[in-house]
Amino acid sequence: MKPFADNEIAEIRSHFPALHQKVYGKPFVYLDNAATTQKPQAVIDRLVAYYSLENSNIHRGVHYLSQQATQAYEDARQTVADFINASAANQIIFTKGTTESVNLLAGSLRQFYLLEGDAVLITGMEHHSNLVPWQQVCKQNQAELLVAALNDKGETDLDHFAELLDKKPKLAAITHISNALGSVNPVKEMIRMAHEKGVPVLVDGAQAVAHTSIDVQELDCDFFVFSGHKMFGPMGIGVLYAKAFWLQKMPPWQFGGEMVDQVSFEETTFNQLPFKFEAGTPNVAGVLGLKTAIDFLKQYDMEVIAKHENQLMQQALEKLLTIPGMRLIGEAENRAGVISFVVDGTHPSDIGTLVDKMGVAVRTGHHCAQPVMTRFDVPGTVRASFALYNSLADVEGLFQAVKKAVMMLR
Amino acid sequence: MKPFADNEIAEIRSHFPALHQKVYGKPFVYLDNAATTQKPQAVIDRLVAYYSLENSNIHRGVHYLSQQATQAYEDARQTVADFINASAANQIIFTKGTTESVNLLAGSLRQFYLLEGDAVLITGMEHHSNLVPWQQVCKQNQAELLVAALNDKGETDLDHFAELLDKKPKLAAITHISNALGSVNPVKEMIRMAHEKGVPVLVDGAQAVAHTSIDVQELDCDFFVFSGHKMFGPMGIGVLYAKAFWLQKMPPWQFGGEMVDQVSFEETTFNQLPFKFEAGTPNVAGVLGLKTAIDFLKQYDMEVIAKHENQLMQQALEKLLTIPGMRLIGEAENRAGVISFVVDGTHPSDIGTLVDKMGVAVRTGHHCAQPVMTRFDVPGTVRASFALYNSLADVEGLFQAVKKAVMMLR
Amino acid sequence: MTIAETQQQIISEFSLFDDWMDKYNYLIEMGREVPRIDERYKTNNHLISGCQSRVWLHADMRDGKIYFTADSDAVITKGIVNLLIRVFSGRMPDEILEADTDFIDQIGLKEHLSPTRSNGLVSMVKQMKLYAQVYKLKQSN
Amino acid sequence: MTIAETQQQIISEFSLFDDWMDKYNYLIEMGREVPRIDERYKTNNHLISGCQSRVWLHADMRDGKIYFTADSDAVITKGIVNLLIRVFSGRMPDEILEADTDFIDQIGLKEHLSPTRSNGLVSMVKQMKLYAQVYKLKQSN
Ligand SMILES: Cc1ncc(COP(=O)(O)O)c(C=O)c1O
Ligand SMILES: Cc1ncc(COP(=O)(O)O)c(C=O)c1O
Repeated sequence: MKPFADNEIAEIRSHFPALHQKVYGKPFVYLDNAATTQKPQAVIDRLVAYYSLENSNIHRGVHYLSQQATQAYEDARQTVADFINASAANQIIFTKGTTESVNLLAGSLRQFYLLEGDAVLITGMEHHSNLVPWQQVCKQNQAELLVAALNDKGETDLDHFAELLDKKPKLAAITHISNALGSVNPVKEMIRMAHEKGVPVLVDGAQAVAHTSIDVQELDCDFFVFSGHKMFGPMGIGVLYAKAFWLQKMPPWQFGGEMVDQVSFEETTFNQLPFKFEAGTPNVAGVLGLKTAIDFLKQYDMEVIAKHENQLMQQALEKLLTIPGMRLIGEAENRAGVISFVVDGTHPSDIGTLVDKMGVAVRTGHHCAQPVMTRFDVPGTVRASFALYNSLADVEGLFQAVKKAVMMLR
Repeated sequence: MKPFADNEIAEIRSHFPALHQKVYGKPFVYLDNAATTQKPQAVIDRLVAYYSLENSNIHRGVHYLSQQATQAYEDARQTVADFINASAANQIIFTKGTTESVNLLAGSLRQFYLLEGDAVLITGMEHHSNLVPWQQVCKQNQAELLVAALNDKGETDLDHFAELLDKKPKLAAITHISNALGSVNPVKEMIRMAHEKGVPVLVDGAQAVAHTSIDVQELDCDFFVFSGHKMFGPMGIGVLYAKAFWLQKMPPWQFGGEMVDQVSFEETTFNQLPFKFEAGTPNVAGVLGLKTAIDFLKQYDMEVIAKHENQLMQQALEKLLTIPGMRLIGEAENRAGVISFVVDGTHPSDIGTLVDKMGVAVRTGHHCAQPVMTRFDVPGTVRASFALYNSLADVEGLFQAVKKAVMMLR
Repeated sequence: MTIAETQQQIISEFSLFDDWMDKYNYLIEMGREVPRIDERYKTNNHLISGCQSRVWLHADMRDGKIYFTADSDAVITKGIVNLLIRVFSGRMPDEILEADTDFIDQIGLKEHLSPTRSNGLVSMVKQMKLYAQVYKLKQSN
Repeated sequence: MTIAETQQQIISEFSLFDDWMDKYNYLIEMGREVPRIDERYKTNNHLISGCQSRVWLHADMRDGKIYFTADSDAVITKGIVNLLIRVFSGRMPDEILEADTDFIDQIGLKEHLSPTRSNGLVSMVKQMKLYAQVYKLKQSN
């Protein structure tokens, strides 16, 4: 399997209008993909078509547009199910994003499963969205939050993880790929370890879905969450996958709209799966856009995408490490998508400000992972994150901009 | 103030591509506006522009696109604040819709305010989204749900409402306009009554915002919620307005992303308003689309819109009532936007199916207000709902289609 | 007549109509027809949920064959209910299990059997197959 | 020099640069300059939150005038901090209360003073005005 050739990258880039603009008169180098990805024309066109001719509220409507939209919405659910190889479409719950997916899960589990004296296990590299919900549930229900430590490379210490599993947490919530460090957790192995101790596992796939193919049945994870906007889809749409067993057991978390079966003032019974968990008018346009994004992504081989991105990261690392004082934050053996660094004697935000003036979009700060910054004792990092449409020119643009910024700052 | 002239309606309709299609080869008559409205070209264009050139994650990003998008997002917050005359932009919380807004409020209040032995007062005409969340909070916290009865016209019985206020509920949650009956609650008066007893009031404005101008300061409501998609904006975006006093007191409900200030594994402190309540990557495109929808709507005078819609409803009623067996469900003195009916000897879903074949989109069923159906002892109704772009031709189309359907069914 | 033959017959009946009105008039006519379900079976026990219109279904086994009766409160739904009964009632379990409902599609009523339409018809077909399964098991015991 | 004159002076200094690099080089230079804040004031008490870079601000009243000292851990932020101090320090409360920060806009650094940029500078300006308010009240008592 070879990474993309130059002409293939050019072809891929041609689908993304945002990449072809200039910023401050300079060619735009977009390396903030871990925050959100750009959208292919097909996704934009899908939204236009929907809002121009198909727009309707769905389910329970007997009129033509409503039937069509409902059908399209449910087809998209199947596409998502296939994308992560879920065994049934009704295991796919649409949310507004990873954060809401985790909150839904936490809000449901706290009602019957995460109780006083229980524990939840996370890793030291979690995004706030897969940390604070569990921390707060634990606080509210007098449960304990266990944190598997990171080693100096920014990898989860698997021995420590195993030790904490012995404390019999009721859930392990672990990220697949760290958005701050780029570390890839050995999720399959960790799930196996957890299941051996009878601990169900939530995988935060927010940073994984655009970089690696996902098979929830092979992983055997109990829950999997991700956001559309980080995989070339629209904003405001995300997914919670769960094993049927859990979805059946879980009480709903939000109420209203089509998630009910029978309602009286005294009592409410709830609709079947997946509707039980989808309260209110769904974001139909968002769901259809996500389907289109998946169809777009499926044209390419995920392994080729990963190879391509890894090659770019390797090239970027080689170049960046020639800059004196360059210090990588996160040097996991297995990493994807993200390079995080600081340069001695400079502040990340200063570097961000200056490279921006040169048309290079990177993110600086704590990347919603403050404990990671604390662990590595930095005020924040500069983070360059890659997607399938990035090119060697982007890498060169990044390198030149950082080099110049560091020169100016020292 | 005169309603729109024919050429004005033609002008308005020209902005809405969805209205100009044919359904089953027949001119499309869209009268399902209470479910969701169609979108003006300007809103569609705004989404295209955003995703083509401006797309970025917001807040905390130092790069150009992120700054621009953040600015646009916060400008939109101000536009929404102005639209309902909120005194400050940070009283506007973006959610994914009315349903989420109500759930956010319920999820926050249940943590410190709606406790054992308390009560929540609603009316008998609430949409499930402003009923089930309160019912479930009451159930979880051993509180009581009080329901102000409807009279035979489908109006809230204000005497009963007053009586229930004497029970000192901790909150009154009332709809501004009923989506099932079209009844307009005298919200200003009801808020005054509630405040006299020290009861704060949530107004469900989902059906109000496209039909009447809203001034939350004049109403003096404590909370106001609505959805973008019911007022010509995109799907997946909604608003919770609250008085500053409440927002300061309320703990957050969802966690993760930018809603934090400091995070350690032991403890989290939360960001200032409004960010405290906006967990996860926001739906930036949705927010910008909503702003454009408001700008579109602001070109017209709300009073003229209301006059126009009322005139159409009047004309529709006159015609429909010539059909033998026609029975209106909901005959409030003050009504807006919605006509609900059944025809003796026919089932609403049969009428819906047949008029659909004639290109007329109405909704049939319980309209997510099952207790209203129970109150009026019908299995559901046929509902025609109006928006500013509907015309006399739509009314005629509705009438002819219903007449023909009834003929076929009897 | 086999199931396939009955389905073919229905298809040719419907092929006579060249506009939707005639088709729906015919459907409505069939919706008014007996066999109605015995009133004592019109209980929640026999109700197939579907929130727009309601469908009640009852099944009986006689001489190795399953006989269905059903009703709906909406006449168009009931028209389709009666079509389904005409096809599936009086059949042996295996016949029912093997049959599909493509004929509904072919007579242009596909949307009524869409899982996204909450009229109970999809659940009714599922329920009929379930009955067939259960009776088949009973027979083999 | 009045506040307005100082602002005008800064504007003309910056008008000499015709590209962003020179401007930022100048800003960085200023970011390296004293007056730094007294180390004992670099505590959480004097910290102005802003999550990308941190700003510490201290104020003193002498002879009816307010003297500010400040620091930041990011040098570009500190350059702007020093500009703000040059403009606002050593002024009477009323002068500070009346002044605006439009000059930042005019030298093309508006984005750094945007409420959406979390570098603490907007809060710093607010804090300076608050100090002026407080000292003014103290004087009138
Ligand atoms: C009165 C009323 N309240 C609440 C809602 C729920 O709005 P949404 O589905 O956009 O969350 C609706 C819309 O169906 C409504 O009509
Ligand atoms: C690893 C990880 N988890 C969760 C999230 C939260 O995703 P969202 O903001 O789309 O809800 C992100 C994105 O910032 C992430 O990178």
